[in-house]
Amino acid sequence: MSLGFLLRRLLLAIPTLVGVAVIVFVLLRIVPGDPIAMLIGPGATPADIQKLRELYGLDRGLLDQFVLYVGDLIQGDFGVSISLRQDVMELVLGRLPITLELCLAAIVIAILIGGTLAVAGVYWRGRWPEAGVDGVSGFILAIPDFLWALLFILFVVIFAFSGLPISGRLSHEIRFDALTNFYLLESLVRLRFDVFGSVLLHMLLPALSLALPLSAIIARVLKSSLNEAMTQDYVLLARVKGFSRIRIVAREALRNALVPTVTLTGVQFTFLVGGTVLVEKIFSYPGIGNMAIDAVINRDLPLIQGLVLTFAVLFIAVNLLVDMSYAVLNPRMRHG
Amino acid sequence: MSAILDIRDLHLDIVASRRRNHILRGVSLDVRPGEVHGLVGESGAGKTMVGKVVLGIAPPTAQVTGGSVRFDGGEITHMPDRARRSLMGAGLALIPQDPMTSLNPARRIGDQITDVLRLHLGMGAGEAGERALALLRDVHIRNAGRVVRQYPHELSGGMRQRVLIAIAFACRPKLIVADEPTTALDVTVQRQVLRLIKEMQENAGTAILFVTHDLGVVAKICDRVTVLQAGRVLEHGPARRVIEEPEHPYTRALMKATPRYDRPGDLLEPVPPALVDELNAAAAAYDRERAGA
Amino acid sequence: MAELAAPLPTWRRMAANGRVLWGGGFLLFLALVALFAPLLAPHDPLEQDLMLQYVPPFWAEKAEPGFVFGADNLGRDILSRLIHGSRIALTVAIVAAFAAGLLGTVLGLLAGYLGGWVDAVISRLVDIWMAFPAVLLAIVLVAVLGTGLHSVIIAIAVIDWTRFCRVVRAETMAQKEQDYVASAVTIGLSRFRILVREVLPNVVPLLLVLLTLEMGIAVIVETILSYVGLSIASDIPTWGGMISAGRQYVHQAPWLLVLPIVCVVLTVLALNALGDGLKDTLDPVMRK
Amino acid sequence: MLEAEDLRLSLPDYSRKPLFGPPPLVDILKGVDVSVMPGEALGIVGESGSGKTTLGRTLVRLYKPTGGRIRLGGRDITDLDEPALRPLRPRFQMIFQDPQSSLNPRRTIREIVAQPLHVYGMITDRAAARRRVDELLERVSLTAAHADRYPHELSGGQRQRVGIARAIALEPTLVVADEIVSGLDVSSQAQILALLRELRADMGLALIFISHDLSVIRTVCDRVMVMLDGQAVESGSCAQIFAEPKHAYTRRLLDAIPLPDVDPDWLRTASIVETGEDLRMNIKGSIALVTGANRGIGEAFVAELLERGVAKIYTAARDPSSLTASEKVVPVKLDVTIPGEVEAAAKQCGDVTLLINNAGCNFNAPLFAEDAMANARTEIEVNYLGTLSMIRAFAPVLEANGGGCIVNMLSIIGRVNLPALGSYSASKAAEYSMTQGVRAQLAGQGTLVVGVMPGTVDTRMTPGGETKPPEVATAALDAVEAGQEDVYPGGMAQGVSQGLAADAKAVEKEFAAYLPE
Repeated sequence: MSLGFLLRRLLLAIPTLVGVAVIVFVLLRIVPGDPIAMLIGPGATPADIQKLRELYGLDRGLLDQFVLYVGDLIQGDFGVSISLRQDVMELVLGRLPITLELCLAAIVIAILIGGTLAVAGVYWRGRWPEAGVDGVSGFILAIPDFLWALLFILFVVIFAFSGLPISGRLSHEIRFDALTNFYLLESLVRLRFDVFGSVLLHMLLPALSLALPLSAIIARVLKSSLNEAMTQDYVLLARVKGFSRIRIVAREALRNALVPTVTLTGVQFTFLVGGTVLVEKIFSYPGIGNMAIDAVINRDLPLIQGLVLTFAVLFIAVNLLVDMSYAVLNPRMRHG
Repeated sequence: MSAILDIRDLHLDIVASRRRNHILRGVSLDVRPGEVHGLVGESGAGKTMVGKVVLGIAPPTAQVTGGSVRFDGGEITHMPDRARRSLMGAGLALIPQDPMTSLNPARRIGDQITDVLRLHLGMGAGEAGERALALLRDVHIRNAGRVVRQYPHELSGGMRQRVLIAIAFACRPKLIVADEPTTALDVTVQRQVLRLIKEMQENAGTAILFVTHDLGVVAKICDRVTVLQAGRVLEHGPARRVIEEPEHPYTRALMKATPRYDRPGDLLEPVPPALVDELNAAAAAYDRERAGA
Repeated sequence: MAELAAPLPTWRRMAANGRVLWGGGFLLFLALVALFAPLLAPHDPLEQDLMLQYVPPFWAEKAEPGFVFGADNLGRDILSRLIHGSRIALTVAIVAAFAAGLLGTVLGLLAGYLGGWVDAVISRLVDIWMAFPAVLLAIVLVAVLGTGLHSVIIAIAVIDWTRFCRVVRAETMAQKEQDYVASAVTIGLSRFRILVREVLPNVVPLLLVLLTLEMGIAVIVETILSYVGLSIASDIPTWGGMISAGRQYVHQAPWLLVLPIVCVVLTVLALNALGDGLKDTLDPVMRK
Repeated sequence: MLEAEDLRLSLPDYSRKPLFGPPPLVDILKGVDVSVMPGEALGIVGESGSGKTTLGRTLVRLYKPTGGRIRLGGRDITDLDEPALRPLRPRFQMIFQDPQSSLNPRRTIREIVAQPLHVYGMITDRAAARRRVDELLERVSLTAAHADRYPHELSGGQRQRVGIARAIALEPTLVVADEIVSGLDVSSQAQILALLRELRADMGLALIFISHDLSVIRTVCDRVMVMLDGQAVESGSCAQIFAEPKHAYTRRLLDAIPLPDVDPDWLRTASIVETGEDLRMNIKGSIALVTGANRGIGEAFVAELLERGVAKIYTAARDPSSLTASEKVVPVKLDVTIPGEVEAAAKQCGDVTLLINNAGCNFNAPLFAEDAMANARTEIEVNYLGTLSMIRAFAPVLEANGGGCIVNMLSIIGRVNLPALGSYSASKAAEYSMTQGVRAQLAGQGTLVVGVMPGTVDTRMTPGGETKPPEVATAALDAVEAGQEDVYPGGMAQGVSQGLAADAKAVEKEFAAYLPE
């Protein structure tokens, strides 16, 4: 892997981030409706309103506001949330671990389900399991994450399945004085298996909702690239060498099929992260996605800004990881 | 001397979306131990399919509808997969057509040679590694020690074909199917590779079924030749006889259609359409007769 | 080989493809339902009758005749609301997908065909767009623009043009390398004419497939926006709005949630099937 | 008719793009002359990578050359833009290698053939268009029944006929045909070649026929040009070139063609070892030692090596104080004529994979100069013995490091004596001969041995020389990466080497004119 390649990708991320910041600024300054008006009761005097406008810098010209905004961003200052009256950076960083843990759980589930389906489909090529895999993945794919979330809730409600929680992150009966917001990790380190189990259980349905559509995509892409790889000349040669089918799939085809799969999974993973916005809301899961919807409804400009930028950084990081994984998978990328 | 490969009256159809195409119409040929047997024909003649049937890698849409393929005395036409796998490598091997796509891009050259040694000859990693180096030296790769650590994309086309030849000869098979092994190469490299194949073949005493469309290549490397057209054998015999005094009008026509720089006076004569029509009609008549029978 | 039989014309291959048939058939059915909604709906979708609150659908014991799928928390007829909801879903699907497709295709064609700085600028723009969480951006956009059909359509087009742009750019670049483009140059066609007359027709099949898939996405995004209460005015029935209400009353009347979800899923399934079917029938012109 | 002079084309190589700035350029065409008379058929032959296809496309101005001129019927079309070219296009047409890709899959054969006619307004009404297309199809032995088919419904030979019909629709005077029979069976190939001959006779077409197959070229062409690595190594009438090829490469190409004659010797006489190509190495990440690094070409080598991402360079000179150290540059004190220092260097630089023998001396004197004997002794001492002792010391080092590469800085006047520098010439000739021997000896251990033979280089030794030091370094390192064994940087060196291959005696006579004053 050439360091230059990575460095170039990193540098390219900078203008992307700047672009995101500019668009967020423009978008949020043309909001009709005064966020300040929502912030205070009907009894406030014009002087009070004016004071608040000055506090949030909303009384200046657009250009001044932009300069101020960029300057703040560079210093890592995202401002103060209007609705929650806390530092945005603190708020977001506080909740981010919750969403990160959820997304990681989701991608693990998605890879497990998708990978199993794909390999099964390729191994039993041309027989009924393959058609079954195609049908199942097509069906899963047609239902977006938030509908899965609702369907799971429906399922739990109809069958009165009380064992599966459908809201929150940790059972109210458990007391856990966390040092960080990485409950899953922290409970493991501190050997609080009651906490670990409860967090995992609360995470199950939201993570599954997020994972299912991605798992279907992984199943499809991996299966078709495996099938494609299985028609290559080097696979033919491996057959002539006398290797068994399972060994050919594993040794010859899999690694070559992973490159397109990883590319697509990377892009789709960002959609999964974006999906937390609704899924967390539906399951009252206290991550940054949930926070985002409230921020929009409350027209909490600084908070929206902070959250959108956080998501953008997250997405760019995922894409960088994907780029790096190419080098591991494809020897041709290691030089040059 | 009994043949190492004996194909008798082989019939094969391709069945795709309810249509049945006859590809091989009663092909018979035999390859004797230690000879290079040319199987020559134009595209669509079915020559590649013969090689695939021998190796057991015909596509799933292909159906053998008659005849037999015997290898080293044993019937292998409808051999089950598992039994065939033990035959591959050690008994039968392939030199493929396209060196650019026939090596796995994600695996080192060394691993792609040692895996077959370990599978069939039961060698350990160290022994197989040594043997791979020796094989690469046999195919006149000068820097074998470095090449085993490289990936296919780091080698030129000619080098890759040398590696593939090394793989084919790795387990000293009795028969190698060479499927247009030099078609994808430049002429200067082609000559080197042809010589290499001949040298390896003579040293190991291996028989080769050499599939090609090029009468020039046949003339240079083959001991005997079978000419195929529309899935039927038109003529066969010693290479010198077929090249110098072709019996069948089609073979003669092919010779006349082949351009040669040393005879600028000769005008190229395309294969007469009437002859092609006649042969196709004969093939169709054969199909009808067989369907009726 | 003997003379090849002429392959079936494209439309015949489509008609023979099962996925095209069921996807297209279902969409045609949906379009007719939407078109004749006022005639087909047994009740006024807005008519409230608290006597009918939570009437269950026909399979339950306490079902009310005339209310096949029951009634909601305000006693409105579910079936009528579903029928009327199809109008918004289809309108958004068609208009938004075409808007996104037009924007993305034009930019993608230009980027892929012209290359150079045009490509650099457009590609950078796509990168920036891809760095936004789509759902959140849609919600923010509608919040900014104000609710309404227009806002929903604009939001979807503004967000999803990148899907078209990326794919069309890549395909255009691939087509540009084909020799038929070089040969068009040698017979004197102008740059613009080559793009429109030679390259574009070869991109169209892919575009049709993308468009179909995008319509499915538009249906989903509209549902999401309705669900968070940011789509259309609340007095117009939408599937997303019904899902949102269903979530609220899920403990009292679970079927309120089931039925609109089924509608959304069926529509998306049909669109995906049509897209996949088109991919199979339009693609194999010759790429062997 | 069509004339091209010193045609050059460089394309950016994106695989070697640096972190910032534009990607480096690769020379595809390195100064090619082409000329075709009206009605004449010129064959261009070469193997893959020779630049023959690029040349064809440049001649019809699908590419804009980066150097040289193209004239069509006396008019300079090198710099014309597309709209200005358009009125001229009907006069020179092209048939492409792959008819699958060159016919728009979404148009019928009729539309494809009629298109050029419409563009140039050569037909007015539909009936006339129909007639003309039918006529053209008949001309290439297709029937009207093919006209309403799509390209993918035809066979390869039939598609190629459509390509021909379209090319002749505008009644051009020149057609460039690029490998148009390479994908076809011999029987279709013979038909297409026959058709091409007929068309030439009927229409008085001039033809540029590009192919990898000399046999095919012989059946179609009057003249032939042989290309190798972006240059024409030989050109002349078919009769002459096929009878007595002058250039070694042309001979090699001819010998490699398998004629359909049974000939057991043909295989036996083939070379079995590949040429240097398989020994090529990547400069990036390698560890180099450059002797004579404090001057002219040596400095250029160091700069170019750093540019290409070398991991470390030992810069050697008699006086290391003239060298500057940096993170990647390690100065070494080394006089190649002192055995002890050479041995010490081999110990100190045990990780070298690329040895560049650049140190040399030149007294710039003829053989009969006053100090000639002393000068000659020193020149042999440094140029021959010094280089040999370096190679003897470093060969085991290179072998231990996986083969590696040796670059010897020779000179073109080592190949033919320049009397004004007679003594230096002779020392370089000795070094040249030694390079060949070393190459043979070290091939077995996987070491590539590159001989660099520039003309005059603009250094302190020969100020105002034709070639600049960085050009020499670039050419030498390109050769290392391409596995090329001999390299001749600069026009003079190339001219001389081609001259030597063609007629060595003539070059000697030419050089004899440069007597010392």
